[in-house]
Amino acid sequence: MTTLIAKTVSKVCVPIIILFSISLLLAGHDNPGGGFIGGVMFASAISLFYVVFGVDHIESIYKNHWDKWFAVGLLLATITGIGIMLLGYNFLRSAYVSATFPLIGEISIISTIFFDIGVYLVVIGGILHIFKEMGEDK
Amino acid sequence: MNPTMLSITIALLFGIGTFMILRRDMIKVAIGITVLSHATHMLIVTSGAFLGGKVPIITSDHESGSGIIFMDDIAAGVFAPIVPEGTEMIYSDPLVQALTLTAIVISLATTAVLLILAYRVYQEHGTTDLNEIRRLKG
Amino acid sequence: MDPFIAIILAVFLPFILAGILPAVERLVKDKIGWYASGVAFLSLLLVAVAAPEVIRGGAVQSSVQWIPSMGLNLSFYIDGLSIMFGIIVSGIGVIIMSYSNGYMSTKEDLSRYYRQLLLFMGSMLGMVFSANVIQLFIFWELTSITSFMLIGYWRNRSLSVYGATKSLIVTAGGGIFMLTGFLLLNIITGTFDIGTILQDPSIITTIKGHDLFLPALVLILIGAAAKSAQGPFYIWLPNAMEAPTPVSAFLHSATMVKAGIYLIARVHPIFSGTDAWLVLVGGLGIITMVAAGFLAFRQTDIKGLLAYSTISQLGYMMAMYGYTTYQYPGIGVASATFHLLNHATFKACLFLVAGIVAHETATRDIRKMGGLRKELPFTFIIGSIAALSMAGIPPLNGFLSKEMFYESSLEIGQLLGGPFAILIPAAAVLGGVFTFAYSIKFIDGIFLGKRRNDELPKHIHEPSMIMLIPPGFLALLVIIIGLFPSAAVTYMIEPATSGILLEKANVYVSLWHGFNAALVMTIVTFIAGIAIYTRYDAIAAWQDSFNARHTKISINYVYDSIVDGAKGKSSSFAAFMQPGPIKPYLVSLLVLFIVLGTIPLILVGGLMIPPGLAFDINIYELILLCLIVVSAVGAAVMGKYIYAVLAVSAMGYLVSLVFINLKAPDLAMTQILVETLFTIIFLLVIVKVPQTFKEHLTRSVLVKDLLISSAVFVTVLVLLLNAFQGITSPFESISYYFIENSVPLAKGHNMVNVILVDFRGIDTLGEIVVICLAGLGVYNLIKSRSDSK
Amino acid sequence: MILSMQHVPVILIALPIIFGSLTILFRSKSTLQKTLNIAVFSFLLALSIALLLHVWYNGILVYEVGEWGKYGILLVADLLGAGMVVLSSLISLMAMIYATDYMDRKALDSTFFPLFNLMVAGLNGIFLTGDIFNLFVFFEVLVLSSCGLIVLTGRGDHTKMADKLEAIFKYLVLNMVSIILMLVSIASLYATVGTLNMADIAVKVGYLADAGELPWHIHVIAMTFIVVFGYKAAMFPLHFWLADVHPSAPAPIHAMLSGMVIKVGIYGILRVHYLIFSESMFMLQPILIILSLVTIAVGATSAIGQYDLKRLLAYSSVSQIGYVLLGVGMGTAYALTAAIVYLVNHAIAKSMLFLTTGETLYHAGTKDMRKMGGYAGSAPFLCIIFLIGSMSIAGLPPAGGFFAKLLIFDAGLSAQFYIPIAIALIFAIFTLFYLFRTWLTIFWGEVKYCDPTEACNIRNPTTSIKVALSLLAGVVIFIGVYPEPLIALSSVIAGQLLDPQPYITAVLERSVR
Repeated sequence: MTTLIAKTVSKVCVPIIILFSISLLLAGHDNPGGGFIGGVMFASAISLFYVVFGVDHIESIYKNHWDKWFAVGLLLATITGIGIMLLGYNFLRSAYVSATFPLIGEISIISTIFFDIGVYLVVIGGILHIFKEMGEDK
Repeated sequence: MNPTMLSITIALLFGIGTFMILRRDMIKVAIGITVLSHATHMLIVTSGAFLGGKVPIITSDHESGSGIIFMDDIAAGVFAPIVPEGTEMIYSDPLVQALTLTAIVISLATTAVLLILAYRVYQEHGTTDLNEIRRLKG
Repeated sequence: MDPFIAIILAVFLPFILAGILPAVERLVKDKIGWYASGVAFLSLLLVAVAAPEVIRGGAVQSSVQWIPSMGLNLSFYIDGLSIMFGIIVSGIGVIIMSYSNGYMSTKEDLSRYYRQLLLFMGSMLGMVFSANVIQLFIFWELTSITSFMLIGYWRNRSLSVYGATKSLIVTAGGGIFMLTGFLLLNIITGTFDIGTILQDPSIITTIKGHDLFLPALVLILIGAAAKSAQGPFYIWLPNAMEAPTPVSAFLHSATMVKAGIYLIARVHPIFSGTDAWLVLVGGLGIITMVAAGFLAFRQTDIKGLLAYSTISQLGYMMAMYGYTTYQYPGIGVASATFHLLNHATFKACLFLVAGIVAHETATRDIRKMGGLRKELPFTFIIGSIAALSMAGIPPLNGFLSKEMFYESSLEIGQLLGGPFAILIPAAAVLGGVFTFAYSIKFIDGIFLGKRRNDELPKHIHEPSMIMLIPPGFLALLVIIIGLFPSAAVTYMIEPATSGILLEKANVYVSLWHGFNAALVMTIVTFIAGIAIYTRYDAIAAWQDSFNARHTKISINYVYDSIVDGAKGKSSSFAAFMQPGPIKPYLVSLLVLFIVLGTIPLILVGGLMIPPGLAFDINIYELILLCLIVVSAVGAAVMGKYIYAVLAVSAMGYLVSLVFINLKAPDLAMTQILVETLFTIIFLLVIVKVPQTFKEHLTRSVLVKDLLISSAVFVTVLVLLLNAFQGITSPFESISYYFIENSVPLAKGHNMVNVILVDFRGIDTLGEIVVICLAGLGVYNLIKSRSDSK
Repeated sequence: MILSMQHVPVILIALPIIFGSLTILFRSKSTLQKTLNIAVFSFLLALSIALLLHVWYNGILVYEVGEWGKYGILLVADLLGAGMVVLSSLISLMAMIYATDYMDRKALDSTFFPLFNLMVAGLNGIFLTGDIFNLFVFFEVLVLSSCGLIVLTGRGDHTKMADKLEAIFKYLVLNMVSIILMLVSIASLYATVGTLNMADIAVKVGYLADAGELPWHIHVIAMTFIVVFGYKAAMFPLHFWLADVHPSAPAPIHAMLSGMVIKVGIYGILRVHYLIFSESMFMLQPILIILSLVTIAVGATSAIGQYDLKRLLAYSSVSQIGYVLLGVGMGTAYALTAAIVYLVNHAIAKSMLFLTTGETLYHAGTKDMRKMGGYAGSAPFLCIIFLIGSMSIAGLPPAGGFFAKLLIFDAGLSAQFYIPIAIALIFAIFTLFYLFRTWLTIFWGEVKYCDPTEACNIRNPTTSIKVALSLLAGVVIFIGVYPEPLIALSSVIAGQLLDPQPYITAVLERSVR
């Protein structure tokens, strides 16, 4: 599969898929999408890299610890829950903040987005960790 | 979709999956479990309280005041939610979809472990024949 | 001092002082034995302090709250019986531990030895003073365990291990039966407290009329018989002789084996006066007495002889406690109690003598001994006194209690009438004859005659005074009680008998009580005993040939074949249950599911196919569902993995179409992406394993598997059709809440996502934990490879 | 705020998760992690005890995650849940203390700590959740973490990797099938009553039953849950995995699996069946009694023939779980009390026994009992602890197992289950026999084997292992000598199980914003 076309195509496609996955993540609260779907999409993109270029090649360019990703994601998700408790709410209660900025307009943030980002990171990290370990195994 | 036909399909898939996990072949067992998982996911979605409505994404801000009671009053024998006569459900059940999503991701994780495990078992035992993999007995 | 405080101290001080024994050992080194005897003496004093009030005033009881939720109190019941046992236990304890100072070499693990002896003594005291049966049982099992430990004191010898195992299994196993008997008693009476039962005649009447009377009696009797080596349970006691001799003297003749007798005496008021009691207790006692007497006569090991003799003597007591009729429920109680005391004195003494002999001659085989009276004169005198007492020679104490035994045997025989008038006294005499014969054998074989063998060490000499004084003291007791029984009777036997009979008892014992039937029986016993002893060789030859012909008629044979055979049988059972491949396990899971799923249909009844099913479906949906089934079948039948994987991933994509059809866009998207990942992982794996696997499907396997699959199909289908009939009011789904509140409360329009991250956030948290675990688990799996290489 | 008592249930779940992820991030510093983990686990134990006391004095504590009432997920700490959490915290703390010296350096440096933390989170989640789907999620957490942990190795772990993988494969496949059955039942239940909260389901099922309209498939669902929980608890005929899986795990994990993880099945039956399916109990009880008796018999009979020490003890676990199930099946208040006491005692004594076994195997250098013997001299500490454990499992006083057995027998006899108790009694003697013979084989008899390269006395427990074992032994003896607190607690729990109304009221009387 390591043809030149595949390499070229994947070099173009992967960043687009990654961007798309981020947009899925952020849009998830109102539209189809969310942390899972975004994460799985991101993971598919990178796994495309792994398949096309080979794990060793990718690793030789940039050594990545995917386990750190899911650790951070898990931490982020849990801390979100705990953080809300500091405001006097129960664990994982959603808090909604909206503010109006000049030029940008009104921006509203709901705390669950951080939870979703955590999910996103965990899914990416978990799946790619499995891929990498499996791919590296000879 | 017609729930009866869907139930028959799901049950058939259960039968087929059962047949597959009774095979001697490790990979076939893994595939059989995948079939069973797919059937289960369809089953959970089918168990939704209301099928065939709209996609559960609210397009406009929902107006509250539908008259549904969400408070339990055990003393009075009120078990929420109490839906007044004639209330029409326009969306399909979102809860089962969320449950299915959870179940899908969990089964992805476990199946991944199962597959890698099968591969490792093959490495250690040198066979995928489950009748040969019987060092632990008695 | 208040008797309770004294008794509580007497019971628990040995435990506490045994606990600090290792520390004390560091201070006093080899003299630790004297510390232990000091503790025993302290207990003896404390019991003695408690004694007068009880002897004067009868039974007293007091309790402390312990486990109120079970209605259990830590309570102590003090009466003549328990005081007598307390004095025997602690008194013999003092003697044994002093003797041990000479017997046990300083190279031995003295700390362990004395610690366990003290623990045993404490448990024994705790047992005899316990008022509630659970507490009694706890101490009872503690004596079993300490006995087990002490039998296996030389723990690296295989015979010790064998004996210890046997004793534990028989006594502790019997204890479990006994516990059940106590529980039945509790169900009948509603109390665990034996004092309460004893003090209320109406409860006793209730018990005797209850359906559970016989089971309770039998179960308790099993425990008592196991402990006292009665009936078929005797087998452990001879093997227990692997213990150091002082231990045998203390536990396996004087005290622990009497625990069963104690229990029989304790429950005597509750159960006696019934046919069951007479048949079970009396019958068991008589049979054991005669059989064990014969076996003792045949022993060549001096400790073995004493062990069987102990069994036989315990049979005496058992039989006497069993003598009961409806009018006279306690005919033999006084004589049994007196014999119990006497036996403790002469048998402990005999064991100590045997210990000296074995210690000096370095053998326990009676055939190698003889003529030791010259080398061991004091030992000879002491041993002879004790043995003659056992034989029932006047004026020693054994004579007195045997006379009483004969008298009560005659009495019960006459009361029962018919053949029993002859049979019971005859059996008693037979037991006496064997007793006489082996007692003579003990003296004659060891001390009289001339040396039969030159294997004994050259220089045999009297042991140190430390080893002579304790048995000497016991021999003195034997004579004193024999000559002046009134003191012992007044202060011990009468209170104890009153304690058992629950009324003031008058016991009259004197050395000469006229020329009566009992005396005739005694004379017959002596003559027959001498006759049998002189025919020893003929009897031995007969028994040996019998044993050679019938090796399987032996309880030991049964025990050994069970214990040794268990391993093999169990191995093959386990191999049969647990064959190895995963398939039978899966089959049993599925079959259980099917069977359990069918049970409600049979028991409750219901429609397998609910009414109102609709089968209308449009053609595209039908095609979709058919395709799913087809791809699943394809995955099942494809031989090559790659095709099977492609089929199953095709199925996955088709499932996502179903999700779209069911208005679940998030699910469909997830399903497509997940399916892609699945396929990649599958492909990653199957390129590393053989590409195919050909399973040869025999017809029977195929039929069985299809049967199970179709049963699963039917079960799931019936469940689904019934379950998916829709929710009827008032059970509207909680989903309404999410639909109503997603936007106003959770500020999200995609309800599925809102449920995932908000309403049911902790589900999602658990789920990402699962993903992390999968990652970590796969890491471990892959990295585990280098370990095995 | 965070420190108020009300938040404790969620902290018990969240803290191990946070700590688990932190240990992934800083995983190579194992010396620091040992101390930190022990500290965290001690803190969890303290918290759980505080929670139990709180529940004991103030009634059931319900925690709304996300404050959505019964529509979200509720964590419910009633006495049963909180008690189980205390038990699991105790055992996991001891296993953790033990593991820090026992596990291989490589395991400690890589994934042991995160996996263990997440496993504890899963256990706490199972015991505290009030939502049936959430129960499934935590079940999966537990399963995957145990799979990951079984692969790791420790110093007395003489299991070949091939065996470990085979065992995990069986465990995982069977588990996935049983989990699929669980999902089927959950979905069917949801389709029938339209809710996932267990108290809510109970109310609605009860309403149907009162109205005489209970659909018969509710019973089928109850039966399917028996399969699911029976699998977790290793009930016959679902026990096959246990004898393969548990012995393959390194000792601390073995202790967790046999001590706590199989108790999850019992907890599931107590929670789900006694709460939701009380209408089906008339069918379930005979089934449970029969299956539990077979479980006792099969476990005890198979145990006798084993030469592999760990496998023997695994079969013993099967048999002992049978006794707990017997109590659960008999179903009277007294029998449930007995079952809970038995469960607690078995959890503590068995985990202690497994931890001791790990050290014994290390001392012996083999796991074949035929090659062991006479270690009483070279390993006196292990000898005593092993004896206490055996006594407790065999039901001899003064160890805790005595009262457990006593209560089971008493409960059975009072409820007139004479024949089941007679069978249980016979196999109690089997238990005594095989446990003591094992102990004798290992510690008495001829001194058979010592590793020629290392003297036996060097291969003795380290201080932290001794501490963990002594503490557990202390608890076992304490229960044996003064069981009143445990029995009192258990009987209150049994009362609550038989009358779930307070639980339901506490859960459903929530204000929903």
